[in-house]
Amino acid sequence: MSGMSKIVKTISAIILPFITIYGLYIIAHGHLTPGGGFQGGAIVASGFAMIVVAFGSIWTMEKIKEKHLSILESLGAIGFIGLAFLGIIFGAKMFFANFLVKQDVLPFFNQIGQGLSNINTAGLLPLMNFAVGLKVIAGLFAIVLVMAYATSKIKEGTEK
Amino acid sequence: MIYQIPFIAVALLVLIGLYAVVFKRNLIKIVIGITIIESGVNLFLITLGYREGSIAPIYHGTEEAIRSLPVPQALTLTSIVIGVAVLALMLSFIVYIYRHYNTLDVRKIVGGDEE
Amino acid sequence: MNQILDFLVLHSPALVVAIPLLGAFLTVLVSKIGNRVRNIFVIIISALTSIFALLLSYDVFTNGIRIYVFGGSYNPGETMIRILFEIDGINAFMLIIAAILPFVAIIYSWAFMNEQTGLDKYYTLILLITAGMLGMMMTGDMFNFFVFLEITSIASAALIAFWTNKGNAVAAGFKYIVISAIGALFVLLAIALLYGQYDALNMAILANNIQFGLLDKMALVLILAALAMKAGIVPMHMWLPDAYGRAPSSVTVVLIGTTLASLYGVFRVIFTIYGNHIMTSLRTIGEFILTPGLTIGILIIALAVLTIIVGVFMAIKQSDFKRMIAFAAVAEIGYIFLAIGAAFSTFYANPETGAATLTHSGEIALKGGIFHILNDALDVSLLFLVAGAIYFTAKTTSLNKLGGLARNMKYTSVFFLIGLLAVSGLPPMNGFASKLMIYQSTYQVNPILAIVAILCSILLLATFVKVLHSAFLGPKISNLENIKEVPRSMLIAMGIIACLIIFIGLFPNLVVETVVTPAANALKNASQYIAMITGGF
Amino acid sequence: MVDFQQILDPFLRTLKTGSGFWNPILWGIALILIFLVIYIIRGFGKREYKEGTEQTKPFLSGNPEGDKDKMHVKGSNVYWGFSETLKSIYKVFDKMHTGNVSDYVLWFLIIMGLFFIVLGVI
Repeated sequence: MSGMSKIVKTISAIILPFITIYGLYIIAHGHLTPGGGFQGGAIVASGFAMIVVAFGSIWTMEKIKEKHLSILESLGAIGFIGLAFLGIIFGAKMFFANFLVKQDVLPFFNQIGQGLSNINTAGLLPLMNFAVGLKVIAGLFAIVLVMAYATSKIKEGTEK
Repeated sequence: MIYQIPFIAVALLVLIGLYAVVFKRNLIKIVIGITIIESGVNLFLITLGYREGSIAPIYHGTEEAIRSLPVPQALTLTSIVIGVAVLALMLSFIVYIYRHYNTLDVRKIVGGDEE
Repeated sequence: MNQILDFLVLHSPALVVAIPLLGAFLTVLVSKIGNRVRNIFVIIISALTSIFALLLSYDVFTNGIRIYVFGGSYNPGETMIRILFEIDGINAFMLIIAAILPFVAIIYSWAFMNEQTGLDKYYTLILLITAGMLGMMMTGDMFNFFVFLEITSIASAALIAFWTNKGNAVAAGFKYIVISAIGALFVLLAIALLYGQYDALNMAILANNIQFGLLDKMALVLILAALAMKAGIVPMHMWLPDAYGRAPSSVTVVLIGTTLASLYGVFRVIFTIYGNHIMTSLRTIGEFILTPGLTIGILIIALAVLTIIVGVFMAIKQSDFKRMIAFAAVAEIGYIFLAIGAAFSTFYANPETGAATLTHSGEIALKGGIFHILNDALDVSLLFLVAGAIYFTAKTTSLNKLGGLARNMKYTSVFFLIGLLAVSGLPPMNGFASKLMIYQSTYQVNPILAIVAILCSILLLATFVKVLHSAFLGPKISNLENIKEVPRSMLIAMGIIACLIIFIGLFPNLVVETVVTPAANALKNASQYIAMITGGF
Repeated sequence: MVDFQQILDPFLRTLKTGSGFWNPILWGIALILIFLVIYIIRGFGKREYKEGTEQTKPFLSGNPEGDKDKMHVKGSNVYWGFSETLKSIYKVFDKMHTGNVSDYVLWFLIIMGLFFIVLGVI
């Protein structure tokens, strides 16, 4: 499949950054507003899915390898579990302990994000949200991409 | 009565989904049936957490107001995430099944020993 | 040194789940370095998990119930919304099984899966199943149980269909995921029903508050049926031969663990959460006085007898070795259920205290059933590993194409003989000890049950004698002349399980006293499990 | 000084199984004794076996021995009589095992209904 018409391609290329930014916003504000890693990640991944639809899976598969996506996905998971592991060492000394909230383990961390919005209020949670978001973006995108690729191959096979 | 409607909807959704799984022959329709059951269960969870006139439990200074319980929503979200994974897995199985058997009829993939 | 050990034991409940999870995702990165490095890494991760699991279960057996709260501390009696792990005797017992099986499977797959592609995903999924299985066996939270159930189901389904070039393997994977998805959704529905009434997801708090009204009964039915299906009770067992028979053998060994984890879920629900009400509440219909315990006990016994009979009769007819073992595994699950049902039907309210008590034979049945879980896991896995070894050398497991294997594969044949004796309950293997306990205690409940159990055990022996005759004995088949013994890693994996079988067979009392009795006590008296959370002491 | 008595004791204790008991060590000793008795009885027999003569060849009622592959009884043929006798039972079982995933779910619903009737009504 060579993708859809030029209009669709152009428009989806223009829209993609906005969708990505919106998704990242949802991830970053996961601890303050409804949303979080999965929701934001799903939004970003849906933006990439739009690219797959507009440009065709074969074109996208050439640009982005599924191998790299799976590495990104494991990095997200490792980040999440690694942050949980840190809880054993710091803070309440329990697995998954939120040692970065109201703390003196990392003094400079409290300074980040100070200002009008005061976004940095949840310690470890935004970091975990980012890890989950990375995993969800990579995972969902890989699923959509691989499936689209596999089905497009079937179609070609039957047409011949 | 009006508060019972979501529960009736849950029962209907689960039954419709089970009907699709048991009586439909197309694999895709079976998967759709499972997804419908899942929506029913999710609706049930969400309905449990609903209170009339409640607000989201995320704002400061609303301690006096009625806040809805966030736990069922967290459960529903987890269930949705799992549902996505299951759905993706089932659909990719269907892709493979179609490659091997060249059919999506559930009665034709009974397997057996292909020797 | 002691401090480090204490620290590790303190955090072992979390580490047991977290190490395989972390290892699963690290495997993808490590496999970029090289295949050998990846294999060693996975073995180390699995060994660490097993060591921590065994350490934890040892700690529970010596020091009593352990509670691990994620992300903070807890005080008995306060409102509990944190996720926590609570490990008592039965959990610790199941942990032993979950520590052995994946480790053996991973050692086995070094040579068995050597020439396959996509092995990084294979190992990732096996470690994920391990984490999910261990999580199911330790969690004290209903919803967390559901999450781990789904993790195991998804990973298992993907692994069942690992040989995607075989159509029926993919079909088996699809059937398994449909079955598990529906089962897990009904479990979730039951959890939601319970949550809606009692505002709690914690198993101990639920057990403390439960009223056994209509909605609770509905929840019990949903969760019992769904978990029984995942455990492979006839007539909901049909996915099991498909899945066991078509997955790679190393995967099947791990699948046995997940099946037993579902079985553990059944125990936890009927004994702990509903236990007190099922055992003590009475119901009169006309002149009869029925306890729900007796009703459920009879129901379980009926299903168990059906399971044994159908499993054995189907096993004896199969011509494919792996499918045959799968049906034998169904029958073995039936033995466990038979013992548990027999124990359940003998519960009576103690006239002095009003608490639920077991008769003597019921206690033996409970112990025998729990003991048989361990034996079933070991015996059936050994047979599956042997089947995998046959597949590895002869490229088929169809009994119509095999013959004379014992002439070239002497170690495999010895392991098969050990598995044969153990699974059909012949002395001096481990299966005999637990089956003897089951026979003698079910005879007290109803002699017919014991007769059926013994007869089906004989048929199991006949089933595997058929394999012995047609695959291992006889003249060499012409196209199997040049087969060799399997590589060392597979022999080591089979050897570990065979040694355990012989050890348990030679010293059954040791195992029963140290491991099985605490598990049985934890099941039949849940008050301590509940009081650890609610603080009702 | 290590107290072997104390270490060995849990290994040697007998498993009580309700009305009976089971001790593999005792069983092993009994087995060895029986083997000894059999060996002694065997010693009374006559030694007529000679290698390399007609005695070592398989005897098939006077017929010549066939091809090795064909002489081996294959898996499906073992217990032919058993499955032939129980054909009626196997017909039912085979009807149960359709391999169709919809039927699996149907069985699940049936069992769930049974559970519900038993638990809810009784």
